[in-house]
Amino acid sequence: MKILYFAWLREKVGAAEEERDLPEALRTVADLVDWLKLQSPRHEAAFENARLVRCAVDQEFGTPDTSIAGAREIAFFPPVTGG
Amino acid sequence: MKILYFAWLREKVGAAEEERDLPEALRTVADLVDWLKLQSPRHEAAFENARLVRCAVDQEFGTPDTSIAGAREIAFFPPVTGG
Amino acid sequence: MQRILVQEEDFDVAAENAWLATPDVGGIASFIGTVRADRDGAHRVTALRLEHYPGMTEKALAAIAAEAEARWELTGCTIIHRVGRLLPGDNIVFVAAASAHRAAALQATAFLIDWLKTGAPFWKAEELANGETAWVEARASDDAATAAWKG
Amino acid sequence: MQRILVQEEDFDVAAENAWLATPDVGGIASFIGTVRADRDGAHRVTALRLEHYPGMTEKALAAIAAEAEARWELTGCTIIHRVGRLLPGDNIVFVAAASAHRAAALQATAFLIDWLKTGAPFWKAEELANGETAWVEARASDDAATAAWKG
Repeated sequence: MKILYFAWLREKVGAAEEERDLPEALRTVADLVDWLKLQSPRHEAAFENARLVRCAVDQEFGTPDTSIAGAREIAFFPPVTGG
Repeated sequence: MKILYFAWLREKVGAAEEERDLPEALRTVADLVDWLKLQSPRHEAAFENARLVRCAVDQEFGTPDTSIAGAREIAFFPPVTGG
Repeated sequence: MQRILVQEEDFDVAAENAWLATPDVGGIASFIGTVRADRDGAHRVTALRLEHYPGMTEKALAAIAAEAEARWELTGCTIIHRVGRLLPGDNIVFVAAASAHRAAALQATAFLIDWLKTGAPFWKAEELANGETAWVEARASDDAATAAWKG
Repeated sequence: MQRILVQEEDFDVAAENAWLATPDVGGIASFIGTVRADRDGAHRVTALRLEHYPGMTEKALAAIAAEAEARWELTGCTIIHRVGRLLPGDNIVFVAAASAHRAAALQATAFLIDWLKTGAPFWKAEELANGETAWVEARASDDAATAAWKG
């Protein structure tokens, strides 16, 4: 699974993109976040305040409840500030 | 008193501007309209449908009740259609 | 800061935006009205003639701009209205408002064009394909749009 | 008809208006967002860095434009968003909507910029005079503006 990070999430994780083999037990974005936090102290720090993190599953905005089954890429980022 | 006409009022009256000595009895725009209608058949035709006529007294929009005392110029025109 | 022009020439939108782009500006909203070419046959519009009341027009536009500046925190606003003979596709009017914040700029722009439609002495006549010339009638919807701002 | 661009270069407002000016157009409304230069001292913004999510951004902007086209009768709409490093006074974003009638163009333009603020994956970081770089925080007022359209 391709995982992307933007803005300060990218800075905290220390990578714009990573490829991860996910355990089959992970069903939702929230499951994935809990699992990612275990992968490194940087990941843990990036997701420390989950309230500030937004996500997209296959380039559509998602929520913690969004299913990740069959997804090709999942992105994490802060609330958007364009315009 | 300078009297101005715009758009189809100008066409119906046949003049863009005229100088008139007004009787002192005329107090309001409505009085002036009644008096102008007596001045020529063209004036009468122009003001035939008073509902369609708007006015300005000294370059400020007015109503039939607006006083013309001391005014320098009075204009008559159809509802505006700019923009 | 306001810029009011009544002119025969076209306007240069890029130059107008540049005039409004002071350092404290976060957004510039604008509206351009153009001569529509959407009718066919005898009533196709071949040209639009715009007449106005010189002297009063400028005062009325300045009053509309001042009202917008009183209602919203603007860094500047512009009204440019063309007069004379215009062809289908030509620009007629440009209104714009600049502000630190977008909502003020957007609302003021809508206000400027709505009030201009009913509060400035301009009259349009359409030259038609059948050779006739017809004065454009005022629309009740324009009065309603102005009345909505008076709330 | 929609035109969606994400680019580093500035945009040409006159050319964009010309693209929207089809024969059935009566009005073109637009909004330009710019980099404000309204703070002094240590927190003065010396540059803005705009990051986005390539691939998703274009899809999100096209969806916003399609929503505007579904809500109003538009002849066309445009969204252009710049990315990369921008300086105070630079243009950031251009949204525009054209219609036979002004109310549709004006309302659609306000809608486009409000939805873009909360519905497209862009992130701003400010480079400050004191040498620090700070990510811009999302504003509750932007969420409220979007929510108002969902009514």
